[in-house]
Amino acid sequence: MDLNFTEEELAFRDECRRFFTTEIPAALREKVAQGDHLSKDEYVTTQRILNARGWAVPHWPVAWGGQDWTPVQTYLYQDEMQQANVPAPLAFNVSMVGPVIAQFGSEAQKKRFLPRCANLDDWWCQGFSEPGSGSDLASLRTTAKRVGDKYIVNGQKTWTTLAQHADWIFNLVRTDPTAKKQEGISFLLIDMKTPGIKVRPIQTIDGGHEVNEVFFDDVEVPAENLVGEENKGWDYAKFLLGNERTGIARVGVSKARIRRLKQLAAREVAGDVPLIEDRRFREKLAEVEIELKALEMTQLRVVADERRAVKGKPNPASSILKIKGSEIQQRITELTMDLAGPYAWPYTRDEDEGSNEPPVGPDFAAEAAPMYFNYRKVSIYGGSNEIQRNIIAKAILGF
Amino acid sequence: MDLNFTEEELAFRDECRRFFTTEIPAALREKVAQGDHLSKDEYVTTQRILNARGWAVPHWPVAWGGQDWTPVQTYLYQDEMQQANVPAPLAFNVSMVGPVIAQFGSEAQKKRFLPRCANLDDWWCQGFSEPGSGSDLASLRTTAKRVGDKYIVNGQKTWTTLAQHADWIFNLVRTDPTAKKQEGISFLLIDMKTPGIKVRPIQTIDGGHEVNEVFFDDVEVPAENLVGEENKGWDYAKFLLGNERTGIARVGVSKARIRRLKQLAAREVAGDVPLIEDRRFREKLAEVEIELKALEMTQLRVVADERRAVKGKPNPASSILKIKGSEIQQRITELTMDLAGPYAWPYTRDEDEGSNEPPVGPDFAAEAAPMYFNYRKVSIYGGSNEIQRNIIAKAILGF
Amino acid sequence: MDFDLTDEQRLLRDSVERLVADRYGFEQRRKYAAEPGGWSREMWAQYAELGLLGLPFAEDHGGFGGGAAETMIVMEAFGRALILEPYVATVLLGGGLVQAAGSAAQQAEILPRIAGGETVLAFAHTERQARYDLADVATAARQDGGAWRITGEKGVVLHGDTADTLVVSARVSGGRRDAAGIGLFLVPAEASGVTRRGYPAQDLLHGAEISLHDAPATPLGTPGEGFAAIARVVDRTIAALCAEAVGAMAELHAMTVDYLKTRKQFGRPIGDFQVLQHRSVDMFTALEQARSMAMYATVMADSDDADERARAVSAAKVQIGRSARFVGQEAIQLHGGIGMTMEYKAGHLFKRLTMIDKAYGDADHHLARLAAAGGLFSEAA
Amino acid sequence: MDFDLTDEQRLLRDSVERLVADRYGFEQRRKYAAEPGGWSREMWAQYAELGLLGLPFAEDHGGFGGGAAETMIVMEAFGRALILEPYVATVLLGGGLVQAAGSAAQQAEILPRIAGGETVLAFAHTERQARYDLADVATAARQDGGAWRITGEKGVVLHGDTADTLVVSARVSGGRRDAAGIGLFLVPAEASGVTRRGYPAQDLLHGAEISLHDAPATPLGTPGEGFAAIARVVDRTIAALCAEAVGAMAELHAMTVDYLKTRKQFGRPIGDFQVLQHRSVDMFTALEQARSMAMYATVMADSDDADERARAVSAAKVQIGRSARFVGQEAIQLHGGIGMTMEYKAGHLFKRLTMIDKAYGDADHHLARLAAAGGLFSEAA
Repeated sequence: MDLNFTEEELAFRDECRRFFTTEIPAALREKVAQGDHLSKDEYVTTQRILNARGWAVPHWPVAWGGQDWTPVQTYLYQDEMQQANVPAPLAFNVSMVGPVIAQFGSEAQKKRFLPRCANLDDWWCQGFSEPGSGSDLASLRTTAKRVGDKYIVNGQKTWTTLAQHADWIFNLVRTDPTAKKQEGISFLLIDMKTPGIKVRPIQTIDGGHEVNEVFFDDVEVPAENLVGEENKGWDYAKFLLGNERTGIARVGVSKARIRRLKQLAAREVAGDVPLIEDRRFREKLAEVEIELKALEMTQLRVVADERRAVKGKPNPASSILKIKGSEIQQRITELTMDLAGPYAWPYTRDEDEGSNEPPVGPDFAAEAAPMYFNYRKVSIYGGSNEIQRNIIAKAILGF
Repeated sequence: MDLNFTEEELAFRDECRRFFTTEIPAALREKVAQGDHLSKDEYVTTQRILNARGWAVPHWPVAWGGQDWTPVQTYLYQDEMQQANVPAPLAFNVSMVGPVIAQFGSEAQKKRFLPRCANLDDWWCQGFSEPGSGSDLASLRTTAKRVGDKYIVNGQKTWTTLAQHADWIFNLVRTDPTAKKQEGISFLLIDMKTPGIKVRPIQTIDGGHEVNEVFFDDVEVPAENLVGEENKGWDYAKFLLGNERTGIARVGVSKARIRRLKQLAAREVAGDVPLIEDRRFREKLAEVEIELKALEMTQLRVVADERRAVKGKPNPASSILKIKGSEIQQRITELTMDLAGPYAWPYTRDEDEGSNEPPVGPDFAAEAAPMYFNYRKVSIYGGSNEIQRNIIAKAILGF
Repeated sequence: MDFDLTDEQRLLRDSVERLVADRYGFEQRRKYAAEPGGWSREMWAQYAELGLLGLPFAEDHGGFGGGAAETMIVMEAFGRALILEPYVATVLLGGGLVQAAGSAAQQAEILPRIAGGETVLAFAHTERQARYDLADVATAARQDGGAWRITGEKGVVLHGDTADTLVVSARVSGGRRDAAGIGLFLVPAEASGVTRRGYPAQDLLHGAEISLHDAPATPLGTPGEGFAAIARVVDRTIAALCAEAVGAMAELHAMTVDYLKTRKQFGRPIGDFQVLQHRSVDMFTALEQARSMAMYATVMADSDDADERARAVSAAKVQIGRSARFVGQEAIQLHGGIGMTMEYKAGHLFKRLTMIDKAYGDADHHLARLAAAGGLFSEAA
Repeated sequence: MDFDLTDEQRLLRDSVERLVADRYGFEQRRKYAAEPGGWSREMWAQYAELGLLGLPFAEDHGGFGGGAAETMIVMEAFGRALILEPYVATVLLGGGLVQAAGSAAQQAEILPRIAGGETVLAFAHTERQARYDLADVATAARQDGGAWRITGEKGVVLHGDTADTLVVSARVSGGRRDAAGIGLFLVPAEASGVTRRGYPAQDLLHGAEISLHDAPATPLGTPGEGFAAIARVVDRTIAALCAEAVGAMAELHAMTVDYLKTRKQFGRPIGDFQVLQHRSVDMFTALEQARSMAMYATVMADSDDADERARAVSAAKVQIGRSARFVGQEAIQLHGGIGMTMEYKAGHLFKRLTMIDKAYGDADHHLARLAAAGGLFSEAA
């Protein structure tokens, strides 16, 4: 047992750190650090820099641009990226639809989609959730009826993240209305420019616009856009959802956020005393740091186990990463809001960047409450923490 | 709305306070304050003083010694008794078997048992729980077979509190083995001196002996000791369990314990600083005080509602009193143990009082950890906190 | 001891509840929020008509003579409906300060105008460096000839953008964090030397940053002796905010339980899952404990014993802060995505509850204040 | 990075686990507890035979040359079985101090005797007024001719009742709470001037209060320069206690899950109730987070950077304290009455876990220490 990284691993880490902190624009990373929303262009810029280096899709098959890294390397790459406040390559592209196409798609689909997917030439969004489905994904009702060499798609998706930027959507659709639940579902790739698709923004309580409803009204989709076999879509969805579970803890992000919070707390005063010197605040911070360090070690243990893991079969311990990772992220937003104090109250978020008015109160305060509100989502999406507990109860504790 | 007590109520409170603090021996109350176990004699002494004043069984029918108090008076009586560290009249007598006999017993039973019950001439214990029954009380298996004018009782009871002191036990027994669950159960009064009864102590993790197993081996019980009708015992048990739910919060006890804890924390030093001046300790204390004040108000609200309540039908809000009351009591034992610090570790509890060795460490330390261990029981017994949550979910929230 | 409402109080509750039920639905509120300053003049007139704007004032001043209990009744109903109007700023803070510190003439002049809905006040007190310390006032008042002039920066002034009159705290003497030497002044919002930067807040209420530069001011009461009034009025306001929070929590809890009973997944209402039942039970317990403490703060808010009053109010604010955070977070979690959308009331209740914690001292601040004051059960029984 | 055990470590783990499985069942333990001093000489000899008593010592000293990882492996197995023998007192504390502070001659004399099971040591350090402050030492050492003599009161000395040799900390110079000026001394337990009052503890381990009155003492290393060794050895011991706690928690969690699956109520296993499943999941999460921090403390326990080591160890002790309290309380609650009886192992695991929190600083103490030292993620990435 040796919990230290090897020389090679350390060298790799340094290489990642150097690349992320020198090649990705500092101004963009600073926006991430502050919790500002990024523009579409900023996502694209970052991902293309990474892709040029071969680092946008390291976990893909080597033939399609993957890196064949060890689990530890993948961990270090993610951790350093997060700590450097580099926005991750778009998950819908690189962790979701990409691996599915690479694994189950036709050669033509691979050639057509994968390089553009890696380079963010196409922006993908995910058409899984529907009104009323929630955690019971398989209850979906959007239909795709085969007519000649086309599917006619009707229905509605919801919680579709960043659909406003998307060129394509990967959609779960019901192709066999007589089959029960998980059966009869297919995995369809749909061009967002197709007539009959309407995107309606959902405004969230933080004031932001991240998610959308997407409506399909007699949308014609070429049959060649079906991935794999008809009515086998549920298997592909499960494969997709089982990928990439260690990054979910977002330990690197939380590390960066805690460091920033400490800097802010050293600046922000109550009376004449910096809040970092307030014993209660300092101890609340230390409590999160301990939780985070523990989670980092837990994540490393899961990473170490990955060498022995069956590919595509998620480690149920990753549910711990999801639960604790989301709790810690939420707690940090809470502490940041507490730090802002009375100045958490004004809503002066600057959506269009153009303003040159000075901030109201401390400069971080405008984002403090919105980020707290927004981060309630991390224990809801991607399988709510209640679902994660069910998974642990069943898969690990054997109930 | 006037949350202040009336002049009459205040006068009554003062009368209670004066009586409890002058008529009940101070040494005995000091033992309660310290968390020491009381001897049988000490319980008996106290209850007889109360009974002489007419205050042992205030909630009984007036004909049998009750006081016909308002709910507020009953509350004040309990609260002052608890704050003065007066051991309450034995619950098995005054809150359990007494009200059942008064409500459902024959005139002969009332005359024979109630006066002795009130005066603690007979010490009663409760024969409800059995190995394997737990919260599912109705699954009990102890049988009573009618043979002539006797019942022959066989079976085993467990968690029988202070059975070692008991003269009588009120027992739930199965008189109709063919009936299902709640049906076929009877309520039987049994003299503990009857041949065939064996009491075996259960030692608990605090090192104390409060509970016992009680074995019945062909125990002959006169049929006249049946309360009410045969096979109706479950109704009487429900009546019994529904009584007296506001005292369950033990707010007065917790008030007394918090005051004592503050005195101890003012004495106990770390380095040269009293622990009461340690900010974290002080804030932990204040947190419990707030919870307790809130619970006191909640209890007063339940008391106020009692005027409108149907007699014998417990207010489901009393489940909140049980949950929060037990959590607060447990938290106070935790803080006391934390206060003892390293000296919580030695086990130097003095069971036989005779010793004149000086205490190891601070004088309160010997009881600190045992009390913490012992008080885990308060969220388990009397309907565990999980059961209380089920009650609230069903009866108040309508699930 | 009597938790029952008097007939008058029941009447008050019923009329406020009817008003908000009829006129303050979630969609109606959205329209009010779009009006200037984010609130409805029409509703304001309704409150005046119902007597709510004069609720705590003497009958001589066009008021109702109500105490903290009456305010609690109104604020709880307002909390359920997420009222946007400047009730706290004008009636409780502004009016409360005039009541507590103003001369008889000032009271006779201003309070009837508040009660009649003719004026909107705001309390410009908090300064950036002060955080939650009520005595930390750097803004200075000086006498220029016979006239007072004020210079300084005030922040997070509730409804400071639409108020016509500001009650401003300013230092007449003493060091920056001394309680002694703080004065209260009336400053017309449109006076020269007053610059306001208004904004909406997270909870859709409005606020302003206010700069004063030699702004002309009229003393409210004796200059330099305003702190006791500030402490008293802020304590009362906190008690009222506790009641508002209880209303918001009760509404949020009811919505959550209702959602659990109606929302179906895996072929049955998700409320069938025992885990979700127990979690809504824990929310209920937190709500009821908060309700108890809001009542306690209400009873104590009228106390003349400043120390006892402050301890009770701090204790209540801690309980409200903790309960509101727990109930709010759990409500959003149990709702799932829908709870996070602007189109649904639950998220707005959550936001208001979050912001109440930040008003006049958060839970940690008040816990420290209570602990430093020796807690709640300090005296012998 | 590699979490796998080496072949040697796996061998060590297997042999310790086999030993305790064969020889340290719950009933066997009860018998050992009834022996003098509350532990088994026979088991002690077994540990010696297996090489456990010399585990951290150099091979020259009859040891195994093991590091913190090997100690972790042993302590976790010991934690599961609730071992009663003076392993921590003799090997980790006593032996550790001889290693860290003793002269080559002292090491050569004492360490092989520990490894051979021929001597039992105890570390007489804590004083009543010190609470958890390691540097608070009032006990005084003075030189009388060439000989050292110690006078003072030591408390909660782990296995101080059956140790034959005491390692005593005593002040040679400096003020009562100065780290500088604290010396380490060897004092034969039966020496004149030594009075011991032994007792069993809550967790059935044994302790003693020890009075020293001009007791003859031999310096361990340079008198007055003992504090660094104390800090290092206590940090290592804390890391080992963390591993012991992980073993105890894992056993307690497994017992609880097993109980939920087998215990039937209302006609079905109580583990069918989703609420109880989720609560045992939360226990599991707390356990795994504690395991992670025990590993972290283990890695850092051998660090020569005293500040970094102390921060890591404090962080781990906080996590262990919090996890152990949560897991312990929940385990008893989910077991119901049976968990509170002396006849059942769960309650004993709960008690030991509770007492580990009180050894060398509880969670609050270490949280304060960590926070004062700037936390864990202080430096730039």
